[in-house]
Amino acid sequence: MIRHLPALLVIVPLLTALTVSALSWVAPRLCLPLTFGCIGASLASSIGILVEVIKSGPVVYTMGGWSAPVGIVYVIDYLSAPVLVVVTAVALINLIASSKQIDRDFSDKKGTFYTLYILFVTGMVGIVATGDAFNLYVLLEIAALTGYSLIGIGHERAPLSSLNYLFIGTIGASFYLLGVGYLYIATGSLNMADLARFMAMPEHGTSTMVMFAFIICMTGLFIKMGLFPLHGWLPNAYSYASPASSALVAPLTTKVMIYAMIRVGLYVFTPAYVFGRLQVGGAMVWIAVAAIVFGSLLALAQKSLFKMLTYIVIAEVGYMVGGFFLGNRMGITGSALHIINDAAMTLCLFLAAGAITYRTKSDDFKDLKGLFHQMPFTMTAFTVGALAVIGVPPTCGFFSKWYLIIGGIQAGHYGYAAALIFSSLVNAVLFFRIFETAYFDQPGDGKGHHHGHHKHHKHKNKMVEAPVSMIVPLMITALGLIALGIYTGDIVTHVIQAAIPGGIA
Amino acid sequence: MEQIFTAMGAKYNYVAYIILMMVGLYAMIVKSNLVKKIIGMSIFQTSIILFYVSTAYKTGKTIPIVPYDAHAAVQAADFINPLPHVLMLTAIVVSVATLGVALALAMKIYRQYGTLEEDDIHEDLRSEEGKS
Amino acid sequence: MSLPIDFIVLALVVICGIVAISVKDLMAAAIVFSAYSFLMCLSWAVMGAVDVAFTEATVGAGVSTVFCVAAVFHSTRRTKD
Amino acid sequence: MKITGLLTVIICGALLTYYAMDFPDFGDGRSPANTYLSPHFLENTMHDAHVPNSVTTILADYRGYDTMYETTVVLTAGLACFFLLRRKESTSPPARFFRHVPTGLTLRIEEGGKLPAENSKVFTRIDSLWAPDSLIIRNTCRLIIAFVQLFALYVVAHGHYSPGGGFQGGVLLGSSIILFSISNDLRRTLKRFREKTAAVLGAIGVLIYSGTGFVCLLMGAHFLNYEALSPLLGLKTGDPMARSHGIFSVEIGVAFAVMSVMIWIYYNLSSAGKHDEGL
Repeated sequence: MIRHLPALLVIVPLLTALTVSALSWVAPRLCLPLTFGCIGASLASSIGILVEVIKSGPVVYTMGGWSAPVGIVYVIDYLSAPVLVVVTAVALINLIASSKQIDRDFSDKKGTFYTLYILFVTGMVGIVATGDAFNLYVLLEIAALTGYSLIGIGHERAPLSSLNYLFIGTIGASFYLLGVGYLYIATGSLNMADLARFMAMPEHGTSTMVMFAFIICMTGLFIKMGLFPLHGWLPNAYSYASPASSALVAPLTTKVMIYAMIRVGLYVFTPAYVFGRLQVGGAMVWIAVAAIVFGSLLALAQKSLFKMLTYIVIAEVGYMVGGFFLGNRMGITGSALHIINDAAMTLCLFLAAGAITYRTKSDDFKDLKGLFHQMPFTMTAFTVGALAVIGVPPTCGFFSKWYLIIGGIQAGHYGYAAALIFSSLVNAVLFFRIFETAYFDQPGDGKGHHHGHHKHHKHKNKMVEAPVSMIVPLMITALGLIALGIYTGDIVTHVIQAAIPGGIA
Repeated sequence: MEQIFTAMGAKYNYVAYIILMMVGLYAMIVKSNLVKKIIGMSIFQTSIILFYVSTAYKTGKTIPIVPYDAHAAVQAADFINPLPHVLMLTAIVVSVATLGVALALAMKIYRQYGTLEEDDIHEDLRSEEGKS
Repeated sequence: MSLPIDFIVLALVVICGIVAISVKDLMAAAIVFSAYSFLMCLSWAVMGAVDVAFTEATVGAGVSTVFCVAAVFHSTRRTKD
Repeated sequence: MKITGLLTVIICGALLTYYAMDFPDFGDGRSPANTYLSPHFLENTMHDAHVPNSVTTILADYRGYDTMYETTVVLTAGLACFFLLRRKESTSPPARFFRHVPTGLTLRIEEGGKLPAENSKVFTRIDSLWAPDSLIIRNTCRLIIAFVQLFALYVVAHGHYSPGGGFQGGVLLGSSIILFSISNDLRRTLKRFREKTAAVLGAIGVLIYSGTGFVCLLMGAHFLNYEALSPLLGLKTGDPMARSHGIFSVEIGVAFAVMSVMIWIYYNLSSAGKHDEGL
């Protein structure tokens, strides 16, 4: 069975999703345990594959027994294996944390929610594992369609922002498909490794068609990940969704899209083409700088927790895109490392915000007063997540930022390094503002001082902590942030360094 | 200039796909009615399918169904390229699935706001925010 | 100069596409969109993509139109643009 | 907005046209796309799977993995429409409409009025957005539906030899039920093809597909490698018919899934999620 692990990684969730979908009409009580089981199994098998990859190099699995250019292959190498672990781990932790929330929000449609949840994870895992350019599009659409419906069920403006997301997401996916089509008519192949082989040939290296394929593929992926001028859909979609869905969709979608960008950049178009011939790196880094500055500044202007977090996500996308287009080893290492770290950080912050809204029913800054006394555990985890985003050692955020800044300086992009530091400062201001409100202000301050005072003396020290099923995963994530920071060295030397193809200085 | 026109004459399919794509994109950007936008999105997706199908075409060749004879040698050059057709079957399915989800969302929005015009919805939201 | 059939069909496809997004009645837009899909399917059949054409005839001109009509029926036919 | 939109579109169009000039000419048989991979498919389809329609072979065998997800996309759309739209609470309008069958008269019963019995033969409930009852439409559709379904089965079964296959056949099957629903009404359709049936059958369809692949895996071959099915089918190892049958089983799965999901989406869209009154 070890031989079939890459296939089982996606087949087991798919089969379970179908079973859950059918069972939700017959025996709804079985849905939750099955969902747990299958995502747990995916996590186990992705860890198994990671170990296998570290031990004996990349794994290739042919679907239907047809080898490379003819059939579809799955390639799990040093780059994809850690991302797989992250994707499945995020899904599992979020599932545990939001089971109460799901019960409350979707009581009569739980089975369908679980099915869509697993299908989303299947799509994400497939995107990471696939070695075929067209297969990536199909899986992209699975992940996208489930994402639209998970987001569209939320409150207030959720349907509108979800439809907006659908329009823009469709344009993005279609652009990617068009880019694959251009590559296909230039070379005749769809397999990533095969395409990379073609790219080494001089006639493809100079073809304007291939250049346009690169531009349009990347534009599609940029739209999907929400890079700065194309980010319009992101803040509303993530902040109006139900916390149970946004804590899944927000950490995974953007990061997996950045993974896809790195994959397409390094393993389809090859670094020699992207960084050598095209010379787009400089311009892209400036766009990333704009994204970082813009995201940070707008985060500062927000008045509610979820909105603020979404703008931080936009700034983080800028970090990773910039790091990749620096084109040197340090930058790409930082970028790949930041995919892992940022997924964990975003998960931690979104889970904490979800726990807060579960209790206070609001994520407005006004309603955060005194939360440190009311929800000490949640706020501790939130603090750890915030420190990671700011980049304070020993949390993991520090190390990836370190690599990115060194990369920026090595490449001579001082603007990028400055933007990273600026963003850290803004994040520090942001989060300390929240800590101040949550620690020093008394709940109910402001109006009716006398009346309120009497009331919250009773409430002041009363803990209204979120349920244990939310706290435990949150604490695990927070500890994970520190653990990731401590083991950064191992991750970089054993996994990520091997993922970056030779020839990148 | 004339060169461009002769080149376009040999590639009019590609020109048609670009025009359709732009029509779809225009509808998605400019139109304020949600159903119009959804129709524009479908046009956008079909234009890409047209592009793929055009690349597979070979002048004067037949459809990709080979003779029913296991021993006859097949001259691949006599048949139209089947691979893009397969890819586009998938793309058509994806486009109808997207259409279904988009219409469901549009109906949900109509249920919520009583209108399909995006401008009106945004105006409503703004006046609501002003009130609170 | 004789015009090949696929050129004529493609011209009609483009016209239908433009009409579908510019008519002021959503039901009409749905029906013109159906005509658009059907003409598109014709053009693919001319290009030898029979399977794709078959799918588009059933899905694009058939089921999609029904979905659009259903959605318009339950909301409103009127539109400003 | 209009001007910026138009400008964006024109710039995009000009860029695309400029880069399109590099394309191989339309109908060029010697472009890389037409010479690199596709000859392999055309030349081996009979040898590998004994299926003359090379599109079917690629769809269900060489790139069968894509198609599995394509079917999953359809199921996802069905689930999404259900998830977004379906409402359990009944929001039936205060006045209901009934038809007196022998005379064809329409009755409008106000809220609080006495409703005819559920199983009444004399009165039938009709929709509030009601279209005139037409004998011609009802009977023509009744005639057509049988032929549509027969043709759909032919398309599913004959996908190996002619254009068509599980997907097209499935949509046809689904549209025959949709036609029934349009020509009669949604309640009657729901009695014959319940929502639960549609939902479960959709999942089962995809399960047939992925299950076929999984059986291959259990037989020791790679996922979706239908060759491994030959011992189960009583064929010699390496017989191309194993692949042919594998493709067929997969097509049936696709047909089931697509049929029921199309019907399911129609149910939810046509009644805005209430499942009491259709178009």
